[in-house]
Amino acid sequence: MPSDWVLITHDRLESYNASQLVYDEGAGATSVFVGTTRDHYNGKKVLRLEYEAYVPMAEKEIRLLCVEIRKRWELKKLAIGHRLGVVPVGEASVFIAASSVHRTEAILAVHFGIDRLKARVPIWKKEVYEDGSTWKQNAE
Amino acid sequence: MPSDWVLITHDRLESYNASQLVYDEGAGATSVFVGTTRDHYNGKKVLRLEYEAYVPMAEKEIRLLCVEIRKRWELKKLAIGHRLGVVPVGEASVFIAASSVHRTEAILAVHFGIDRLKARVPIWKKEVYEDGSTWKQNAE
Amino acid sequence: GIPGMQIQVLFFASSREIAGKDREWLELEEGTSIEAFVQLLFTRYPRLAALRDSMMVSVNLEYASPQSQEALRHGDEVAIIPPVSGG
Amino acid sequence: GIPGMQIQVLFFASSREIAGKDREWLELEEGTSIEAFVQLLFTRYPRLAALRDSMMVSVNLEYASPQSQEALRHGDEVAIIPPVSGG
Repeated sequence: MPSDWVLITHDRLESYNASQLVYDEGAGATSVFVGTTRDHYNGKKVLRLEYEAYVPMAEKEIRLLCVEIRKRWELKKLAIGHRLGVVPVGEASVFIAASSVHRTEAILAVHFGIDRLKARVPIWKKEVYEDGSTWKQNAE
Repeated sequence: MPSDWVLITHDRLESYNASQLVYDEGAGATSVFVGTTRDHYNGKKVLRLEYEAYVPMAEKEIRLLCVEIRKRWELKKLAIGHRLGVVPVGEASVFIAASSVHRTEAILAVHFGIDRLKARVPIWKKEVYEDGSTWKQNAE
Repeated sequence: GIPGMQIQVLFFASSREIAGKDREWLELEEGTSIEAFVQLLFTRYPRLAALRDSMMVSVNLEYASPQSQEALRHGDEVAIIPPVSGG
Repeated sequence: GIPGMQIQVLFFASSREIAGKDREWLELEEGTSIEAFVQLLFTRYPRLAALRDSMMVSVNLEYASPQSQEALRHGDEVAIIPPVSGG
């Protein structure tokens, strides 16, 4: 089983080139999803998001997710990064990247991966507005 | 209707940062697909791919594809680039990037986009092996 | 007295703000179930009960139902997991 | 004689290699259909007929069926489109 690149960090995810992390000479396809802080949530202007995690469990759940993804799709490489702490508007909070021989595997793996990560991994996001803040609940 | 970024070029696509091309403060999600030349096709070692296009029609078809994608999914920005000429192993021949408020739109738009591009846009790929070459036919 | 056991509970996100702390050690009777432990936390921090229908718990990094009858053991690390919102 | 019209045909990929050129102008009878034009090309370049069941054509950048009965017009640009393989 190839090893997967997993990182939970307080640093900027922009330091990492997600496509390069999953580069493989045998791959014809690379799929990347990046989640960023957007400027509005529910019609309110957002100043920033603040993420916290149950770090050891989040790492374990992301590793399990990698195993689950690889059971479903034949991939070359797989990388998942999540940022914690304050994430200003326009900066990335999460990315998932996968490479595969053909395109379908990488695309479906990334789609499934971000859905499962949002549903299962113990990470929480607080939305900070000009007039207060609220803990978000993933429901999309 | 926001304008889409479309490019058919003989230059390296690595000069472009696909995520940045679709950056939008209002977007919470960015999805990118990159197709690269892999080192083997049908079990044979590949030296390079050579792409040619019916350029004005390929540009027109990609523009139509952008319109079709935007009819189906609410996107912030959309970018499609395709390289022509020799593409060595490991380098990108195509990318599609989309940004949207929520993740599903960008992910499905990119998936649909690469499928349709491969099915409809008049671009052809020749696989060059050590012992000859063949024109590929998309069938995946 | 009844022999006791030490359980560490971790609070995150809204549960952390309600508890006013991110972790504490509690002494429980041997054999206390996950459900009984969660009820005890609702008594200790009444506003936590607002999470009753949406929260999960974990025991030693494994998800568990807050209604689980499974017994906790000395040294277990239990986390209160409000609805997650990563990504 | 019958009034003629000039049609430009473009060849790509395998059809370009078969024709040995990437474009040429051909003179046709007025009212020649797309299908008749394609048949003429198969006569002119017999190996092109290998693409009969897989190729498309385009007329002025619009896809058309090689079996179309639509008439070509003077100055039309017709392209032979072997199975595409972009991406």
